[in-house]
Amino acid sequence: MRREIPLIITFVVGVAFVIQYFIPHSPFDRFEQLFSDWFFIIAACAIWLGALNLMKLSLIKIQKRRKDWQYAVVIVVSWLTMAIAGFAGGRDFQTPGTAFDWLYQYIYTPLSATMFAILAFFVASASYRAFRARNLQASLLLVAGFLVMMGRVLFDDILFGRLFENFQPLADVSNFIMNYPNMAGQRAIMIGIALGIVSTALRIILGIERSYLGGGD
Amino acid sequence: MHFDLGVWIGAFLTLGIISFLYKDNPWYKICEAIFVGISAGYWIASLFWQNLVSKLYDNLAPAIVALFHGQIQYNLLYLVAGILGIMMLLRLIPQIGWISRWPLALVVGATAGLQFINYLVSNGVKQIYNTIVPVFGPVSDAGGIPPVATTGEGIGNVIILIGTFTGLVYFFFSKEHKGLFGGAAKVGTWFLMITFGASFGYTVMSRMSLLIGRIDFLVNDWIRGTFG
Amino acid sequence: MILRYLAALLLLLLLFVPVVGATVADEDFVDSLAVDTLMLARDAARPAPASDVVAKDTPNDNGGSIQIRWSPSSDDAAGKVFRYDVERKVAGSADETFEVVGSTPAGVGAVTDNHAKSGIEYVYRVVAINTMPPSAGIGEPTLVQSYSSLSKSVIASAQWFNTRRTIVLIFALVLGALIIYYISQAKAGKELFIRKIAGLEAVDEAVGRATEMGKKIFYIPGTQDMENIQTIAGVNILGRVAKLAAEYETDLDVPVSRSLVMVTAREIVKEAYLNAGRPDAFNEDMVHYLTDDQFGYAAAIDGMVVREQPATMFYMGAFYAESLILAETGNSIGAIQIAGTAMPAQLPFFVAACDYTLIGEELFAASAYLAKEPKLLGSLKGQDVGKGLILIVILIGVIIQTLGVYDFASLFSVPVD
Amino acid sequence: MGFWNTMLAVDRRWIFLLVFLSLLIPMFLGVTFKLSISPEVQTLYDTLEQLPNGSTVLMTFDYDPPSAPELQPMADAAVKYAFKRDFKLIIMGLWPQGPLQAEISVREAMKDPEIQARNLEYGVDYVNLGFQAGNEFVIQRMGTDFREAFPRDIRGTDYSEVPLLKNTKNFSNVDFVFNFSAGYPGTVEWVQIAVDRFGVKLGAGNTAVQAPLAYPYLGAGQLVGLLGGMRGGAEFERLTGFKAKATTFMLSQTFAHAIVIVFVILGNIAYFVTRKKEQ
Repeated sequence: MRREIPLIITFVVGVAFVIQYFIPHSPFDRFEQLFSDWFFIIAACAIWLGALNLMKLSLIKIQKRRKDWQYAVVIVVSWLTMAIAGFAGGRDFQTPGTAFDWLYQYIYTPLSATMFAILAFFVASASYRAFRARNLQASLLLVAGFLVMMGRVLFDDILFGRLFENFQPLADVSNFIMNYPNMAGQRAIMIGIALGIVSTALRIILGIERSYLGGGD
Repeated sequence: MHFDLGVWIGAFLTLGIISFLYKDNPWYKICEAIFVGISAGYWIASLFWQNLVSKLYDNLAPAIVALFHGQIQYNLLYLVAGILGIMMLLRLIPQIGWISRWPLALVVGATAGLQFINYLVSNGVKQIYNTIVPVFGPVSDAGGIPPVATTGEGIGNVIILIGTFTGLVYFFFSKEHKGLFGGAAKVGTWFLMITFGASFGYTVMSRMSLLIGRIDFLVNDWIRGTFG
Repeated sequence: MILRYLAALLLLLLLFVPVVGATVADEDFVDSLAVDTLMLARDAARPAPASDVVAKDTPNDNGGSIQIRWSPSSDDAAGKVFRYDVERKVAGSADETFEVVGSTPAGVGAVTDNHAKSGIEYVYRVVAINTMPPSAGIGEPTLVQSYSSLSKSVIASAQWFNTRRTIVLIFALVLGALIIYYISQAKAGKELFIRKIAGLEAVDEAVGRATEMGKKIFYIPGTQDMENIQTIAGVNILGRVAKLAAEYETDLDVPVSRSLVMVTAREIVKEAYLNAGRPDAFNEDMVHYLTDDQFGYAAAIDGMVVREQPATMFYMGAFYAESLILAETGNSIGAIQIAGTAMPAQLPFFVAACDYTLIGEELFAASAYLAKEPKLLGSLKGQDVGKGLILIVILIGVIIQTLGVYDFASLFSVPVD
Repeated sequence: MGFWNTMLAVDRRWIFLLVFLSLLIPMFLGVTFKLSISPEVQTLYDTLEQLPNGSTVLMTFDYDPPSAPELQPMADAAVKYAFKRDFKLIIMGLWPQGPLQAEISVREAMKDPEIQARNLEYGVDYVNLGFQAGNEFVIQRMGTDFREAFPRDIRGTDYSEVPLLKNTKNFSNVDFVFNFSAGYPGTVEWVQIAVDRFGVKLGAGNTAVQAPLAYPYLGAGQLVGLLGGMRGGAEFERLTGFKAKATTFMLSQTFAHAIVIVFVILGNIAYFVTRKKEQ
């Protein structure tokens, strides 16, 4: 029973969400929005499981004085600070001037912006390694990447801008690659993904792929 | 000299994260721990107010009030969502934790159903539609098909056709990549490589901008703001 | 041209009215001449009524909507129409008041009334309206209007099938039938050939290497939640990898960024350890939550990677910009990396930084491939036949389109609402 | 040959350092480029110019701090421009952190002495509706009634009690929508719902990664204009006359690109030279 009922739920809900697309009549017309809301509600409950897990592991680390336990203290303290500021702030917890907003502006923002920014370094080092003409395939990768990169910056303006009006050969080549060969590859990938998802979704709805439900007990 | 606590904290955290690029160190570890704690706290508070309160309470409470006045409203359905959420939390009690499979089954079922359709439409049928274009001409105008504007566009259309075709051949799983079929699959991989190269080259600029933003913060907000 | 004459005419009238000294606002003092002038002006400005008003239920919708079309007033082209108002009332009701439900500028002959109640019979009429500039006594521009005859009565209703989506239904049925057919074939014991997928062949070796080196395996099931099917594919593959890890007795670490994924992944890993005959080696905290935040999660993983130096890293699921942050850090410590995603924008980064990358469809085939269960493999065969059909459709389509005799592509258009 | 072998196995931290320097040094040079203006930026600006003073403009901030370096400069310029033209500004976000980014732009604009002199008042001249979860469904709801999607503004005031919103029921009361977008939900959703179903006039600012997805809508007229990435921001700054960060940063960006390109070339030479030697 512990496995059958979930399988039945998956089947019924899965089929219902496939056919709702074709049926404009109520109640099917409301399914998509309703699921979006329900999912957000379930996820908002579930996040407590994750947060408690994070706290549990951090506290164990501190208690057992494992390596780097001091940083676990930092995790616990900063989690509590942010969560308390958020809950105490009430509905308007994000209003400028609140404690939550201050933490957001001066701690959260620089951290996430910097983490995103170090991508610039990684893009540089990855392209140094990957853009190398080892064989035909790698050469195609290199040439396409190189040409598109050249067309994206001011090189046209610098190299040709003073000579000719509206002469942008690098940008033109770059656009051609983006619009045709790149588009072709993207389409093949996209159509393949559509087939893969259709097949995976069917396996899930039919209960053939059921490992996400775990074991029988 | 002008001291701004927020800016100094920002600079401390920014440099801490960047220091990781040299090697792992206590400074980075502190920043990482702060980041994990602060962001986990941020999301739990946000989801509480924006999902549980805004979506569950605000929809359900008026419906329940109306129920006491004898009206049955559509929004009473949110009660089910509330119950499913609580079922999820029952994970915390190991003996009845299995009940959390119900909401999970609902989420997985709905996702499978929705994405089956969404991808079939936007990644499947629409892409097929976009690919079916004349490569030149068209010969007759009986069908009212818009003509191919330039030779460049015609060549481009042929490239798209070949690339899409051979690319899809590459994805065949149940046929060995040998002979003509294997040749087509090989051409398909060439197109995939060009695609990867082009998308990669395309993003380099965008990523550089992000780093410029942080360097600007360090140079202008922090150093010039404090000392200059 | 005509507009200019009209304007001149109105201007003349305007000059004329004060000369006569009439005050229209105060009706008691209006002398007959002024009234006549005003009437004249009104008649001159009044447009001919719109005609042929047709109201019909909006097709393919959930009810509550009626489409109204009409032929424009014969004065429309001459610029004598300022706008059209569409009015409705309940058919046959004694109440003769009409309610405005929409309006359009001149030159437009269609409006959709989205506030009709399903099941109620309505009639519509269209009002052609022109403006008259302010004249003496009337401080504001006045409106002159003429009414069309009533439309036939109409009822808004909801439909049970959206005919514009028929092509999608055909695709869904054909692909579904193919996949189910080949699954049943496989179930019946028919041999199926599946070609080698390099990235998946390498899974064994990658797990084996971690065992030899005595180091951990990191498995990252994407950074999105369970409402993304790539995540579901990612956790399904996790089941296969976890079973291998259990058999090889290698440590597995699954840090996740969503709580629902944590719950699901735990079930899967537990089951895998059970199937491998090592339930005792399973520990719930092998699967642990870090933070929902995209970059907070990436920062934490980066730290874990350089500190714990895993021998093998898997990235299977949906990723955004964090893909390269993770994969470059994994690359820098020399881990074997196998990635798989259906996010086209992130594929190039995985290709650049990982040893093997499952591209799009391969991610969804992976769980079936690794499980080697006939039922699952059958679905791959079904997919392939579907792919073959699509290739044929595209080829035929391009030929017909190039010949130009018939717009074949239009069969595949799915109009937006 | 030693040099090329070293190049091939170069520690990636050297690359990091050079990228960092190539971005840093141009900031002190103070050189700016005279940028040519792309047509899609020009049309966006022209459309804004044609709006009468005092028009109602909705700005939707659909991004978060990590994407701010690309989008904040254009948002800053747009908010300043709106205030100078006395536009009634309604701010919202489909990303949780978007409306907070808008607050940064507003704060930045208030530093401008000319804008300060106008004594703009919250709730009368501009309002921030905050964030609402639900992605494209929020836009859908706004089509009927803004208040249904945003019962309260970011400060918790009831929609009906904000003076600026008294006469704003839905999109038909808005003259222009300006969307700053870093992904989903963003420009694509605004086009598909707000433009296609409710007929709003829409201009957009996108990250460089997102911009190509929006280009088809420009051609079809569903978007009046588009600012793509930092370069789009720089061009918009030049047109509005609020030259700020995007303009000064274009040089850094070009330098960094050059460094990457040089590295790729050197890497390939090293690869061929060392391979030849092995043979």
